[in-house]
Amino acid sequence: MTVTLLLFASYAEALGATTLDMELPRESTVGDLLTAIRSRPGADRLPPTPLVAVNERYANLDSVVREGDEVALIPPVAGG
Amino acid sequence: MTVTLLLFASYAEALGATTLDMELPRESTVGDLLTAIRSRPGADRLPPTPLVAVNERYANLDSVVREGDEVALIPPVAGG
Amino acid sequence: MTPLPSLVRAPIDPMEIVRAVSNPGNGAVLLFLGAVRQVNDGRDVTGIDYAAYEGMAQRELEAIVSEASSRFGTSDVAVQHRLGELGVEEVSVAIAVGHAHRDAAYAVSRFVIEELKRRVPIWKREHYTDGTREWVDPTGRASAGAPS
Amino acid sequence: MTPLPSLVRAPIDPMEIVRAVSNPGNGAVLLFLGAVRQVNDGRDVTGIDYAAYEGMAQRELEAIVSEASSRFGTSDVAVQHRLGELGVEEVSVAIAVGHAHRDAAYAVSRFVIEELKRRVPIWKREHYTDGTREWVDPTGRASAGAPS
Repeated sequence: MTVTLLLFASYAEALGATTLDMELPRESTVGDLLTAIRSRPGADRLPPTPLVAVNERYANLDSVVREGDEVALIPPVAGG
Repeated sequence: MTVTLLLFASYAEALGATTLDMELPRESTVGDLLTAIRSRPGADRLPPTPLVAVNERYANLDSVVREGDEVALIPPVAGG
Repeated sequence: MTPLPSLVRAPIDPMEIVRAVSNPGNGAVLLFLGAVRQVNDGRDVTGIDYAAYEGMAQRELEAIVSEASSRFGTSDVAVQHRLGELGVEEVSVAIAVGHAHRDAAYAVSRFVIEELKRRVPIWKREHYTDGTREWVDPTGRASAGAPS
Repeated sequence: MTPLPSLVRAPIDPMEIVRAVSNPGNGAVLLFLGAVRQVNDGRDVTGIDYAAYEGMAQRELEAIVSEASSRFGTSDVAVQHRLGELGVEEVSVAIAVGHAHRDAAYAVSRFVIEELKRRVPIWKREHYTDGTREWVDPTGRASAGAPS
Protein backbone atom coordinates (compact mmCIF):
# COMPACT_ATOMS: atom_id res chain seq x y z
CA MET A 1 0.00 0.00 0.00
CA THR A 2 1.02 3.62 -0.47
CA VAL A 3 1.08 6.28 2.19
CA THR A 4 2.08 9.89 1.74
CA LEU A 5 4.85 11.04 4.05
CA LEU A 6 5.14 14.76 4.74
CA LEU A 7 8.39 16.34 5.88
CA PHE A 8 8.87 19.82 7.29
CA ALA A 9 11.55 22.29 8.29
CA SER A 10 14.83 20.61 9.33
CA TYR A 11 13.50 17.15 8.45
CA ALA A 12 12.66 18.26 4.91
CA GLU A 13 16.19 19.64 4.64
CA ALA A 14 17.70 16.43 6.00
CA LEU A 15 15.88 14.18 3.54
CA GLY A 16 15.87 16.65 0.66
CA ALA A 17 12.12 16.33 0.14
CA THR A 18 8.82 17.67 1.51
CA THR A 19 6.67 14.75 0.31
CA LEU A 20 7.55 11.08 -0.15
CA ASP A 21 5.24 8.34 -1.39
CA MET A 22 6.14 5.30 0.71
CA GLU A 23 5.33 1.70 -0.23
CA LEU A 24 4.58 -0.38 2.86
CA PRO A 25 3.09 -3.81 3.60
CA ARG A 26 -0.54 -3.74 4.85
CA GLU A 27 -0.90 -3.60 8.66
CA SER A 28 2.26 -1.55 8.95
CA THR A 29 2.65 0.71 11.97
CA VAL A 30 4.21 4.11 12.43
CA GLY A 31 7.26 2.26 13.80
CA ASP A 32 7.53 0.21 10.59
CA LEU A 33 7.35 3.40 8.56
CA LEU A 34 10.14 4.95 10.60
CA THR A 35 12.26 1.83 10.01
CA ALA A 36 11.61 2.08 6.25
CA ILE A 37 12.75 5.71 6.23
CA ARG A 38 16.07 4.84 7.86
CA SER A 39 17.51 3.58 4.56
CA ARG A 40 17.04 6.98 2.87
CA PRO A 41 20.03 9.27 2.45
CA GLY A 42 20.00 11.98 5.12
CA ALA A 43 17.87 9.92 7.51
CA ASP A 44 20.80 9.77 9.91
CA ARG A 45 20.05 13.43 10.67
CA LEU A 46 16.65 12.50 12.09
CA PRO A 47 16.34 11.74 15.81
CA PRO A 48 15.89 8.04 16.74
CA THR A 49 12.15 8.42 17.27
CA PRO A 50 10.75 11.59 15.76
CA LEU A 51 7.23 12.78 16.54
CA VAL A 52 4.70 11.51 14.01
CA ALA A 53 1.20 12.59 13.05
CA VAL A 54 -1.26 10.43 11.11
CA ASN A 55 -4.00 12.37 9.33
CA GLU A 56 -3.15 15.54 11.26
CA ARG A 57 -3.22 13.92 14.72
CA TYR A 58 -0.26 12.94 16.87
CA ALA A 59 0.26 9.17 16.72
CA ASN A 60 2.32 6.56 18.57
CA LEU A 61 4.88 4.07 17.30
CA ASP A 62 2.30 1.27 17.35
CA SER A 63 -0.43 3.25 15.56
CA VAL A 64 -1.50 1.35 12.43
CA VAL A 65 -1.12 3.13 9.10
CA ARG A 66 -3.68 2.61 6.35
CA GLU A 67 -3.69 3.00 2.56
CA GLY A 68 -3.99 6.67 1.66
CA ASP A 69 -3.12 7.95 5.13
CA GLU A 70 -1.23 11.23 5.36
CA VAL A 71 1.68 10.65 7.69
CA ALA A 72 3.88 13.53 8.82
CA LEU A 73 7.17 13.65 10.68
CA ILE A 74 6.97 16.54 13.11
CA PRO A 75 10.25 18.28 14.02
CA PRO A 76 10.40 19.91 17.47
CA VAL A 77 7.78 22.64 17.22
CA ALA A 78 8.82 26.28 17.62
CA GLY A 79 5.69 28.36 17.19
CA GLY A 80 4.90 31.53 19.11
CA MET B 1 -2.53 75.83 62.52
CA THR B 2 -4.60 75.10 59.41
CA VAL B 3 -4.46 71.97 57.33
CA THR B 4 -6.47 71.25 54.23
CA LEU B 5 -8.49 68.06 54.38
CA LEU B 6 -9.53 66.44 51.09
CA LEU B 7 -12.50 64.12 50.86
CA PHE B 8 -13.37 61.84 47.97
CA ALA B 9 -16.12 59.57 46.69
CA SER B 10 -18.30 58.11 49.47
CA TYR B 11 -16.47 60.14 52.17
CA ALA B 12 -17.19 63.39 50.33
CA GLU B 13 -20.84 62.36 50.17
CA ALA B 14 -20.88 61.44 53.85
CA LEU B 15 -19.47 64.78 55.02
CA GLY B 16 -21.08 66.89 52.28
CA ALA B 17 -17.76 68.46 51.27
CA THR B 18 -14.70 67.74 49.15
CA THR B 19 -12.40 70.16 51.00
CA LEU B 20 -12.37 71.23 54.64
CA ASP B 21 -9.97 73.66 56.28
CA MET B 22 -9.27 72.19 59.71
CA GLU B 23 -7.92 74.16 62.69
CA LEU B 24 -5.63 71.99 64.80
CA PRO B 25 -3.12 72.52 67.63
CA ARG B 26 0.52 72.37 66.55
CA GLU B 27 2.11 68.88 66.80
CA SER B 28 -1.20 67.25 65.95
CA THR B 29 -1.14 63.78 64.43
CA VAL B 30 -3.31 62.10 61.82
CA GLY B 31 -5.09 60.45 64.76
CA ASP B 32 -5.88 63.85 66.29
CA LEU B 33 -7.24 65.03 62.97
CA LEU B 34 -9.51 61.99 62.73
CA THR B 35 -10.78 62.71 66.25
CA ALA B 36 -11.50 66.32 65.25
CA ILE B 37 -13.51 65.18 62.25
CA ARG B 38 -15.73 62.96 64.39
CA SER B 39 -17.81 65.93 65.56
CA ARG B 40 -18.85 66.82 61.99
CA PRO B 41 -22.31 65.85 60.78
CA GLY B 42 -22.10 62.71 58.62
CA ALA B 43 -18.83 61.56 60.20
CA ASP B 44 -20.66 58.56 61.65
CA ARG B 45 -20.69 57.19 58.08
CA LEU B 46 -16.88 57.01 58.04
CA PRO B 47 -15.16 53.81 59.18
CA PRO B 48 -13.48 53.94 62.63
CA THR B 49 -9.99 54.36 61.12
CA PRO B 50 -10.08 55.42 57.48
CA LEU B 51 -6.93 55.36 55.33
CA VAL B 52 -5.17 58.72 55.31
CA ALA B 53 -2.60 60.30 53.02
CA VAL B 54 -0.46 63.31 53.93
CA ASN B 55 0.91 65.25 50.97
CA GLU B 56 -0.05 62.44 48.57
CA ARG B 57 1.59 59.64 50.57
CA TYR B 58 -0.10 57.05 52.76
CA ALA B 59 0.37 57.96 56.41
CA ASN B 60 -0.18 56.31 59.79
CA LEU B 61 -2.27 57.40 62.77
CA ASP B 62 0.81 58.72 64.56
CA SER B 63 2.17 60.66 61.56
CA VAL B 64 2.61 64.32 62.53
CA VAL B 65 0.67 66.91 60.52
CA ARG B 66 2.20 70.31 59.76
CA GLU B 67 0.83 73.73 58.84
CA GLY B 68 -0.15 73.76 55.19
CA ASP B 69 -0.13 69.97 54.78
CA GLU B 70 -2.61 68.46 52.39
CA VAL B 71 -4.32 65.63 54.23
CA ALA B 72 -6.68 63.29 52.42
CA LEU B 73 -9.08 60.64 53.66
CA ILE B 74 -8.86 57.72 51.24
CA PRO B 75 -11.97 55.56 50.83
CA PRO B 76 -11.39 51.93 49.83
CA VAL B 77 -9.84 52.21 46.40
CA ALA B 78 -11.63 50.69 43.43
CA GLY B 79 -9.52 51.42 40.37
CA GLY B 80 -9.03 49.10 37.44
CA MET C 1 9.60 54.64 25.86
CA THR C 2 7.24 57.45 24.89
CA PRO C 3 5.84 58.95 28.09
CA LEU C 4 2.06 58.79 28.22
CA PRO C 5 -0.28 60.51 30.66
CA SER C 6 -1.30 58.01 33.34
CA LEU C 7 -4.75 59.54 33.88
CA VAL C 8 -6.95 60.46 30.93
CA ARG C 9 -10.52 61.59 30.36
CA ALA C 10 -10.73 60.70 26.67
CA PRO C 11 -11.13 57.07 25.52
CA ILE C 12 -7.95 55.01 25.92
CA ASP C 13 -6.22 53.93 22.71
CA PRO C 14 -4.85 50.45 23.55
CA MET C 15 -2.49 50.38 20.57
CA GLU C 16 -0.86 53.62 21.69
CA ILE C 17 0.00 51.93 24.99
CA VAL C 18 1.32 48.88 23.15
CA ARG C 19 3.49 51.06 20.93
CA ALA C 20 4.92 52.75 24.03
CA VAL C 21 6.45 49.43 25.15
CA SER C 22 7.63 48.34 21.72
CA ASN C 23 11.31 47.42 21.62
CA PRO C 24 13.32 45.12 19.33
CA GLY C 25 14.55 43.22 22.40
CA ASN C 26 11.03 42.24 23.49
CA GLY C 27 9.87 38.75 22.54
CA ALA C 28 6.63 39.18 24.46
CA VAL C 29 4.18 42.04 24.83
CA LEU C 30 1.20 41.78 27.11
CA LEU C 31 -1.74 44.17 27.12
CA PHE C 32 -4.26 44.07 29.95
CA LEU C 33 -7.52 45.93 29.49
CA GLY C 34 -10.05 46.45 32.24
CA ALA C 35 -13.52 47.16 30.93
CA VAL C 36 -16.91 48.12 32.35
CA ARG C 37 -19.03 45.00 32.82
CA GLN C 38 -22.73 44.97 32.15
CA VAL C 39 -23.41 43.06 35.35
CA ASN C 40 -21.60 43.35 38.69
CA ASP C 41 -22.55 41.42 41.83
CA GLY C 42 -25.79 40.47 40.12
CA ARG C 43 -26.89 44.06 39.41
CA ASP C 44 -27.33 45.45 35.89
CA VAL C 45 -24.83 48.24 35.30
CA THR C 46 -25.38 50.94 32.68
CA GLY C 47 -22.12 52.78 33.27
CA ILE C 48 -19.47 53.81 35.77
CA ASP C 49 -17.89 57.07 36.73
CA TYR C 50 -14.31 57.04 37.92
CA ALA C 51 -12.89 59.68 40.24
CA ALA C 52 -9.37 60.01 41.59
CA TYR C 53 -7.17 61.91 43.98
CA GLU C 54 -5.33 62.88 40.84
CA GLY C 55 -1.95 64.03 42.10
CA MET C 56 -1.56 61.04 44.38
CA ALA C 57 -2.96 58.58 41.83
CA GLN C 58 -0.39 59.75 39.29
CA ARG C 59 2.37 59.48 41.84
CA GLU C 60 1.33 55.96 42.85
CA LEU C 61 1.00 54.80 39.24
CA GLU C 62 4.47 56.11 38.48
CA ALA C 63 5.81 54.40 41.60
CA ILE C 64 4.24 51.08 40.59
CA VAL C 65 5.74 51.30 37.09
CA SER C 66 9.11 52.13 38.56
CA GLU C 67 8.92 49.25 41.07
CA ALA C 68 7.88 46.83 38.32
CA SER C 69 10.73 48.00 36.11
CA SER C 70 13.45 47.51 38.67
CA ARG C 71 11.99 44.29 40.06
CA PHE C 72 11.57 42.53 36.72
CA GLY C 73 14.28 44.16 34.64
CA THR C 74 12.35 45.97 31.95
CA SER C 75 11.74 49.64 31.27
CA ASP C 76 8.86 48.83 28.95
CA VAL C 77 5.88 49.26 31.23
CA ALA C 78 3.01 51.65 30.49
CA VAL C 79 -0.25 52.19 32.32
CA GLN C 80 -3.19 54.44 31.66
CA HIS C 81 -6.37 54.82 33.70
CA ARG C 82 -9.45 56.62 32.52
CA LEU C 83 -11.52 59.02 34.64
CA GLY C 84 -15.02 60.36 34.15
CA GLU C 85 -18.12 58.64 32.80
CA LEU C 86 -17.74 55.32 30.98
CA GLY C 87 -20.33 53.15 29.30
CA VAL C 88 -20.48 49.36 29.28
CA GLU C 89 -17.55 47.74 27.42
CA GLU C 90 -15.47 50.92 27.57
CA VAL C 91 -11.87 50.47 28.70
CA SER C 92 -11.14 51.83 32.18
CA VAL C 93 -7.50 50.78 32.45
CA ALA C 94 -4.80 49.62 30.05
CA ILE C 95 -1.48 48.12 31.10
CA ALA C 96 1.15 47.22 28.51
CA VAL C 97 4.34 45.35 29.27
CA GLY C 98 7.18 44.41 26.95
CA HIS C 99 9.86 41.95 28.00
CA ALA C 100 12.41 39.67 26.41
CA HIS C 101 10.55 36.67 27.84
CA ARG C 102 6.90 35.90 28.39
CA ASP C 103 7.19 34.59 31.98
CA ALA C 104 8.37 38.00 33.11
CA ALA C 105 5.85 39.84 30.92
CA TYR C 106 2.97 38.01 32.63
CA ALA C 107 4.51 38.60 36.07
CA VAL C 108 4.92 42.34 35.46
CA SER C 109 1.41 42.71 34.07
CA ARG C 110 -0.06 40.95 37.08
CA PHE C 111 2.07 42.96 39.50
CA VAL C 112 0.92 46.27 38.02
CA ILE C 113 -2.81 45.50 38.02
CA GLU C 114 -2.74 44.04 41.54
CA GLU C 115 -0.79 46.99 42.95
CA LEU C 116 -3.05 49.42 41.10
CA LYS C 117 -6.13 47.84 42.66
CA ARG C 118 -4.50 47.77 46.08
CA ARG C 119 -3.18 51.29 46.47
CA VAL C 120 -3.97 53.79 43.69
CA PRO C 121 -6.57 56.28 44.96
CA ILE C 122 -9.21 55.85 42.28
CA TRP C 123 -12.87 55.22 43.00
CA LYS C 124 -15.78 54.10 40.91
CA ARG C 125 -19.47 54.72 41.16
CA GLU C 126 -21.70 52.27 39.37
CA HIS C 127 -24.86 53.41 37.65
CA TYR C 128 -27.70 50.91 37.79
CA THR C 129 -30.71 50.39 35.53
CA ASP C 130 -33.04 51.69 38.27
CA GLY C 131 -31.29 55.08 38.10
CA THR C 132 -29.39 54.76 41.38
CA ARG C 133 -25.61 55.21 41.69
CA GLU C 134 -23.31 53.73 44.29
CA TRP C 135 -19.64 54.04 45.17
CA VAL C 136 -18.09 50.59 45.02
CA ASP C 137 -16.29 49.29 48.09
CA PRO C 138 -14.34 46.20 47.03
CA THR C 139 -13.23 45.52 50.61
CA GLY C 140 -16.34 46.01 52.64
CA ARG C 141 -14.03 47.52 55.27
CA ALA C 142 -11.39 50.19 55.77
CA SER C 143 -8.42 50.55 58.07
CA ALA C 144 -5.91 53.17 59.11
CA GLY C 145 -2.34 53.38 57.92
CA ALA C 146 -0.77 52.46 54.63
CA PRO C 147 -2.23 49.42 52.86
CA SER C 148 -0.21 46.35 53.83
CA MET D 1 -17.24 36.02 18.44
CA THR D 2 -16.19 36.87 14.90
CA PRO D 3 -14.29 33.90 13.47
CA LEU D 4 -10.76 34.83 12.39
CA PRO D 5 -8.30 32.76 10.37
CA SER D 6 -5.84 31.13 12.76
CA LEU D 7 -2.94 31.20 10.27
CA VAL D 8 -2.17 34.32 8.25
CA ARG D 9 0.55 35.55 5.94
CA ALA D 10 -0.25 39.27 6.17
CA PRO D 11 0.71 41.31 9.25
CA ILE D 12 -1.46 40.59 12.28
CA ASP D 13 -3.80 43.36 13.40
CA PRO D 14 -3.81 43.06 17.20
CA MET D 15 -6.92 45.19 17.62
CA GLU D 16 -8.90 42.94 15.31
CA ILE D 17 -8.11 40.04 17.66
CA VAL D 18 -9.09 42.13 20.67
CA ARG D 19 -12.39 43.09 19.04
CA ALA D 20 -13.09 39.41 18.38
CA VAL D 21 -13.20 38.74 22.14
CA SER D 22 -15.12 41.87 23.07
CA ASN D 23 -18.23 41.19 25.11
CA PRO D 24 -20.18 43.34 27.58
CA GLY D 25 -19.78 40.61 30.20
CA ASN D 26 -15.98 40.79 30.12
CA GLY D 27 -14.31 42.81 32.84
CA ALA D 28 -10.84 41.81 31.65
CA VAL D 29 -9.29 41.44 28.22
CA LEU D 30 -5.75 40.17 27.81
CA LEU D 31 -3.74 40.38 24.62
CA PHE D 32 -0.50 38.45 24.27
CA LEU D 33 1.80 39.32 21.39
CA GLY D 34 4.85 37.30 20.47
CA ALA D 35 7.38 39.29 18.45
CA VAL D 36 10.63 38.66 16.64
CA ARG D 37 13.55 39.53 18.92
CA GLN D 38 16.68 41.16 17.63
CA VAL D 39 18.88 38.80 19.64
CA ASN D 40 18.25 35.14 20.46
CA ASP D 41 20.65 32.92 22.39
CA GLY D 42 23.30 35.59 21.95
CA ARG D 43 23.07 35.72 18.14
CA ASP D 44 21.94 38.78 16.18
CA VAL D 45 18.72 38.00 14.33
CA THR D 46 17.62 39.94 11.25
CA GLY D 47 14.37 38.07 10.70
CA ILE D 48 12.53 34.78 10.99
CA ASP D 49 10.54 32.67 8.61
CA TYR D 50 7.71 30.61 10.00
CA ALA D 51 6.47 27.43 8.35
CA ALA D 52 3.64 25.14 9.40
CA TYR D 53 1.92 21.87 8.73
CA GLU D 54 -1.04 24.07 7.97
CA GLY D 55 -3.96 21.67 8.19
CA MET D 56 -2.77 20.19 11.45
CA ALA D 57 -1.69 23.53 12.91
CA GLN D 58 -5.17 24.93 12.30
CA ARG D 59 -6.74 21.87 13.84
CA GLU D 60 -4.50 22.06 16.92
CA LEU D 61 -5.09 25.79 17.36
CA GLU D 62 -8.84 25.24 17.19
CA ALA D 63 -8.55 22.37 19.67
CA ILE D 64 -6.56 24.54 22.10
CA VAL D 65 -9.14 27.35 21.87
CA SER D 66 -11.92 24.86 22.45
CA GLU D 67 -10.14 23.26 25.43
CA ALA D 68 -9.44 26.69 26.93
CA SER D 69 -13.08 27.71 26.48
CA SER D 70 -14.56 24.69 28.20
CA ARG D 71 -11.91 24.58 30.92
CA PHE D 72 -12.14 28.23 31.93
CA GLY D 73 -15.73 29.04 31.00
CA THR D 74 -15.37 31.66 28.31
CA SER D 75 -16.04 31.56 24.59
CA ASP D 76 -13.98 34.69 24.04
CA VAL D 77 -10.64 33.28 22.98
CA ALA D 78 -8.94 34.16 19.70
CA VAL D 79 -5.54 33.21 18.38
CA GLN D 80 -3.71 34.08 15.21
CA HIS D 81 -0.26 32.94 14.10
CA ARG D 82 1.64 34.44 11.23
CA LEU D 83 3.56 32.43 8.61
CA GLY D 84 6.23 33.51 6.12
CA GLU D 85 9.02 36.01 6.52
CA LEU D 86 8.98 38.42 9.46
CA GLY D 87 11.36 41.22 10.38
CA VAL D 88 12.50 42.17 13.87
CA GLU D 89 9.68 43.52 16.09
CA GLU D 90 7.00 42.05 13.83
CA VAL D 91 4.23 40.13 15.60
CA SER D 92 4.34 36.35 15.08
CA VAL D 93 1.44 35.38 17.30
CA ALA D 94 -1.50 37.16 18.93
CA ILE D 95 -3.73 35.66 21.59
CA ALA D 96 -6.72 37.58 22.92
CA VAL D 97 -8.85 36.45 25.83
CA GLY D 98 -11.93 38.05 27.31
CA HIS D 99 -13.34 36.95 30.65
CA ALA D 100 -15.56 38.29 33.38
CA HIS D 101 -12.60 38.17 35.79
CA ARG D 102 -8.90 38.83 35.37
CA ASP D 103 -7.63 35.73 37.19
CA ALA D 104 -9.24 33.54 34.58
CA ALA D 105 -8.19 35.82 31.70
CA TYR D 106 -4.53 35.44 32.71
CA ALA D 107 -4.92 31.68 33.15
CA VAL D 108 -6.52 31.23 29.73
CA SER D 109 -3.90 33.38 28.00
CA ARG D 110 -1.10 31.41 29.59
CA PHE D 111 -2.75 28.09 28.78
CA VAL D 112 -3.11 28.98 25.11
CA ILE D 113 0.46 30.17 24.57
CA GLU D 114 1.97 27.22 26.46
CA GLU D 115 -0.13 24.67 24.56
CA LEU D 116 0.65 26.42 21.29
CA LYS D 117 4.36 26.18 21.96
CA ARG D 118 4.06 22.56 23.06
CA ARG D 119 2.02 21.01 20.28
CA VAL D 120 1.15 23.21 17.29
CA PRO D 121 3.25 22.12 14.29
CA ILE D 122 4.87 25.45 13.44
CA TRP D 123 8.58 25.91 12.90
CA LYS D 124 10.81 28.92 12.71
CA ARG D 125 14.07 29.53 10.91
CA GLU D 126 16.14 32.39 12.22
CA HIS D 127 18.13 34.59 9.84
CA TYR D 128 21.43 35.81 11.26
CA THR D 129 23.52 38.85 10.40
CA ASP D 130 26.18 36.60 8.81
CA GLY D 131 23.62 35.48 6.20
CA THR D 132 23.06 31.99 7.63
CA ARG D 133 19.65 30.57 8.47
CA GLU D 134 18.84 27.89 11.01
CA TRP D 135 15.73 26.00 12.06
CA VAL D 136 15.22 26.54 15.78
CA ASP D 137 14.95 23.49 18.03
CA PRO D 138 13.67 24.71 21.40
CA THR D 139 14.04 21.24 22.91
CA GLY D 140 17.41 20.08 21.72
CA ARG D 141 15.78 16.65 21.47
CA ALA D 142 12.81 14.86 19.92
CA SER D 143 10.76 11.85 20.90
CA ALA D 144 8.13 9.57 19.43
CA GLY D 145 4.43 9.68 20.24
CA ALA D 146 2.21 12.59 21.14
CA PRO D 147 3.85 15.34 23.24
CA SER D 148 3.20 14.62 26.89
